[in-house]
Amino acid sequence: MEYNAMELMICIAARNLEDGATVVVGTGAPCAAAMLSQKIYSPNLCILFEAGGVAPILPTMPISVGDSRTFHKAIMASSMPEVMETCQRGMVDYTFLGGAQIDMYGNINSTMIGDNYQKPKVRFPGSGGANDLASLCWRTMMMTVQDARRFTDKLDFITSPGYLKGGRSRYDAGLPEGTGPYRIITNMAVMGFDDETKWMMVLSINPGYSRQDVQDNCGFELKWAKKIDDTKPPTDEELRILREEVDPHHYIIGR
Amino acid sequence: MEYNAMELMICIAARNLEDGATVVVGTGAPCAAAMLSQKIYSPNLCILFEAGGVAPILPTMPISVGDSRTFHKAIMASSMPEVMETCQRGMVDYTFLGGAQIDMYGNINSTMIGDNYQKPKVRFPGSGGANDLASLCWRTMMMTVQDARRFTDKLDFITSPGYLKGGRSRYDAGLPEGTGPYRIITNMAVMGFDDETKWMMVLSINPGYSRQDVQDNCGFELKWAKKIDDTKPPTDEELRILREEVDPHHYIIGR
Amino acid sequence: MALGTRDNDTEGAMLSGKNELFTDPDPDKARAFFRNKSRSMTPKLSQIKDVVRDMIKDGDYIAIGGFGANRIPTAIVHEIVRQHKKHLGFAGHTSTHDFQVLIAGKCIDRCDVAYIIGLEARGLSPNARRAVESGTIKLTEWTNASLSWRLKAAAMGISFIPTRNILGTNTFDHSAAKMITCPFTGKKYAAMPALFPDFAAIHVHEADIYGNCRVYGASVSDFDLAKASKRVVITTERIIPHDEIRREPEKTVIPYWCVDAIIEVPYGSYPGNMPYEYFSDEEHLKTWLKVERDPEELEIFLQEQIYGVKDFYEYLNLNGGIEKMKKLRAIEYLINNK
Amino acid sequence: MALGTRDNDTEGAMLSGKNELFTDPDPDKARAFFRNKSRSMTPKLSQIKDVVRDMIKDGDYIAIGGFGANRIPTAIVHEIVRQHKKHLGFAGHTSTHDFQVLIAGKCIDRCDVAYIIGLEARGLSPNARRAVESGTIKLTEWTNASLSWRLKAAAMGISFIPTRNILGTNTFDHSAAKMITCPFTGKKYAAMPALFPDFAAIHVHEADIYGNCRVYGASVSDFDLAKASKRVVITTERIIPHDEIRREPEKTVIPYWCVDAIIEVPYGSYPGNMPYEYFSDEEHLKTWLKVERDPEELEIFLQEQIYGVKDFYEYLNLNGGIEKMKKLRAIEYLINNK
Repeated sequence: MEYNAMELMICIAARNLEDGATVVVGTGAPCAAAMLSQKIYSPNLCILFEAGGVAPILPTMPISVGDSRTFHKAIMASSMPEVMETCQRGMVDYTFLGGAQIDMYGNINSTMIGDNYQKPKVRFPGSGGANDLASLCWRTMMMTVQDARRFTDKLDFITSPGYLKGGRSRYDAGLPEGTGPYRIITNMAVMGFDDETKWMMVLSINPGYSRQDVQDNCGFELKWAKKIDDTKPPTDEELRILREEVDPHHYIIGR
Repeated sequence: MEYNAMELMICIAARNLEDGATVVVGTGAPCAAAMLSQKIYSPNLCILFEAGGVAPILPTMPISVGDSRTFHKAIMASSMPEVMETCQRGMVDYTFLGGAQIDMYGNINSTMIGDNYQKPKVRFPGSGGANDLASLCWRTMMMTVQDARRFTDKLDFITSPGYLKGGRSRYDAGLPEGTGPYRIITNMAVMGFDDETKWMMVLSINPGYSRQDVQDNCGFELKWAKKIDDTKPPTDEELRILREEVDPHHYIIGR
Repeated sequence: MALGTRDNDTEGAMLSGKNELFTDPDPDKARAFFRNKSRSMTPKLSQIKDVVRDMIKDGDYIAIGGFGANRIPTAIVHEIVRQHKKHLGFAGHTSTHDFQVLIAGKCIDRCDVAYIIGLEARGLSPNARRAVESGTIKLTEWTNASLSWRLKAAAMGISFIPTRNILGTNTFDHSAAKMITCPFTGKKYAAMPALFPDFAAIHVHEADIYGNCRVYGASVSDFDLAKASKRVVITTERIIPHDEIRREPEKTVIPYWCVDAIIEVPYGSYPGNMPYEYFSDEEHLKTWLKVERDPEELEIFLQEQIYGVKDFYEYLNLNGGIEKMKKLRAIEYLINNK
Repeated sequence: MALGTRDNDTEGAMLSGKNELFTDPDPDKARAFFRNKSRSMTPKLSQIKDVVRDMIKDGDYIAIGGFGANRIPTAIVHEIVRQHKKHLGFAGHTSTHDFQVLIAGKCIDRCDVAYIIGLEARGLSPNARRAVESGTIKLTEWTNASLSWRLKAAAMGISFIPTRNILGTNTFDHSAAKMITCPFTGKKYAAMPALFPDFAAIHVHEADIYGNCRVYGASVSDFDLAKASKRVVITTERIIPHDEIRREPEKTVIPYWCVDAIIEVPYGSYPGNMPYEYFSDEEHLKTWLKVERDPEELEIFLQEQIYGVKDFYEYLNLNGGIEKMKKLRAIEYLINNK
């Protein structure tokens, strides 16, 4: 079946969420990925929302991470400190972030463009809970369209921590041991991070793209895994369930 | 009417709890004093228990500060941190402590007698929540039989803080500003503390006792208020309600 | 951007966020206030107009309960705008529609920011964005958990709480947090300063006339907010009998002594979502985002929706009244009843 | 006694409690454990015998839920004694009957103490007192709030929490707390080190087979305890259907992922009080205090009540069975039905 970039990214993300894991998601694509994963791969995936909803049976896609849907037939309707402290205690495996810029260490800017904090050229929504989740969950993932302005070695503002300056710098700053960016899923490729240097590293290339495309659309030099896989395209089952059950109104995947 | 020392102390304590105040109590005499106060002087006195019970309608005297009675028809059945944090935030006016020894600054020992912590001559119940309440509530009161061994200038162990070494030493140690011992109610007298030195000071003498009695039964030199009142004996109403409604089985006031 | 600034204090060279701390975290000053706050369980039924007039002064630092456009005390927010309150400080802990109404009313001049210009999946608020980009309000940067924990520190009666977020980022640099070291493990922590707002308004499902409250669904940070704030107003979908509170004391999540005033405001979270009651009015929120694009259109809209109506009930009627509420209830319950 | 000792660390000369810290407050070590703790919502119904055999090793540090003799998991406590577990560390946060049974069984050799030898209004435990006075168990001194906050720090995933109690006293000197200074206000605080027990047992009113729990009445520190502990066993008065949990998610106070095993134990808090279910058996508790006076009598009593019965049901029958429970329910409900 044909598919678009958003559908591809959601399907890849869904495959990365294993059964029995916990994931804090926002609205939109991350929530769709978690729902898709539950329906195909990980029926026992536990979805949390930062306003307090825990393991709801999601009847529709939430509009807000605090709306009624986020604790519809949930196992707990708790609080923001409860969810954030569960992350801080090390009980949450995954989260997803968005952002306007990302660098080679997976640091993310979702705050502003410009060099004057009090008068930014462009102000974005800011952290919300993004910094918290990126700091405290074990593995952070991102789904984004890839281009050389977005993938840059000079962030205007580090909103949420990746591996900071690489190596152990993230942990030396006081962030919990063993946490950090895990997968960056773009329309062109899937990236991880080098174990030692924590530099972004291409793991697989999506159908229809080349190494050259991936590097040309990135503002810094990418590392390459020893063996670069071909990303598996969405299966018919993934697409059918995503389109019919997860996002039937195509709010997220487009029309 | 005739009365015993316990009845007298409970009646005096009850008069010191004004309407609209909050008080954390334990089992026994303090709880009786709070109940008596509610029935005569302060219908709007809010009684809290450290295990989480808030403003119950007490059907009988609790056996434990965590038993069912402590949140019987309460306005909240909360938790220990909830109650302790309410104290720490400055929303609790009064508490009562017991103890084996007290010194001139109102420091209290309810932990041990002896000079070897790991092998005490006598071990008492210890702090429980006593230190917490003495540290965090605005005003601490004590009801106790007075003798020269109990009222001593050398505590074997400071379990709960009074004014420590007097003056501002309590606040210099980090304890909240403006808190501290308020009234020590004995069978012989009612004591407060000098504003400046924080030394124990007799305010009124109970019926049947003299200045001499009060000083002779105290192991340190007492200060005396400019005007020493005669403690008002229990009224007939106080005794009737205490005996018939508050402690009908005479568990606390004796038979 | 430079990462952090260094303090010259005696504890050694520790990192420190460089933006302004808008409120005083001193727990003894807060205690001195709370010492005189009434603990008497007396009836506290009030009126929206009176409460906003009497309990908020220009220049106060305020906070609004709920999350995004969910369980928000809209009647209070509108009345603040209607009374032209000025120079307010604001706790922007995923405050979306509430913040956006207040900034449209030009009530706010400083803000602790976690998330204020977005409206989540609905997009961004053009007017809030203009306000922030033009530099007309002073900002200090935080995150949702940071503001949650700042309120928790205040609710606990302590001046800071150590946390493991925001470290190493520009979010820290533009916060007013400080870095500290654990005396047991040597680990680094962000110290989050206690946040004691002057005023908070919270919308709940049920409350008695004394202010004992029940909330259903996600509680966000509202229980800590009620404790941390010096003055607290509750709007409630329903007043319930006091005896009902005593029948199930486990359900009380805000005790009466936190609360200074209660107002029964059915549909009080409109156009926001009230869990188990009614869903958000997505059409109305979309209109807000549309008119916000043009400052003049926004003024006309504010005139029509807020300045030009005498109270929240007139606003509800203007937007469809009980019939609209019935539709929003159907959406909340996933019932096809449009 | 000397007030405090001074640390030689680089932060300056700060006061430090001098007794032993029995557990490691390192949040990264705790996180490494929690990373591998199952989050899968799978059935966890177990047996008392198996749970105590498999989940408690000699030398572990354990904690027991409830307060005093209220809402205590007696079946687990008895089984620990019956299986002769040894050298346990213990969190003595107003633990009365539970501690006193465990010390009678000689299971404990170190204890964080707030309140362990009293039985509140009922008097003191002669045997617990002997154990403490003879120096056979190592003690570190705390208070109820201190232990509450130590568990809260662990539940929050941080290694300490600053508090304003215990300062200036010998309680501080014989604790393992440290004094720290607030970086914002310069105020002094006690830093309470996080307490992550190896094992906790908690008795609740209702739980589903996955471990989602409901508790009615005062919750003491049990919600934090469930989060702070590495392994958690729940005994419950009743197993309820999972759908019932999802019907009212506000009522879930311990989520399934904290819980490793569930056992349905009706009357599981006996001889303690279970709020809204049955009152404490005051006669039985009085007998305990009486036989404790004489070590030989105590051994005979333990033989009869614990070692000599095969399980908790035999113990309940020995003490009056269902008929006794009916009486205790009447007392709980203030009904004259003796």
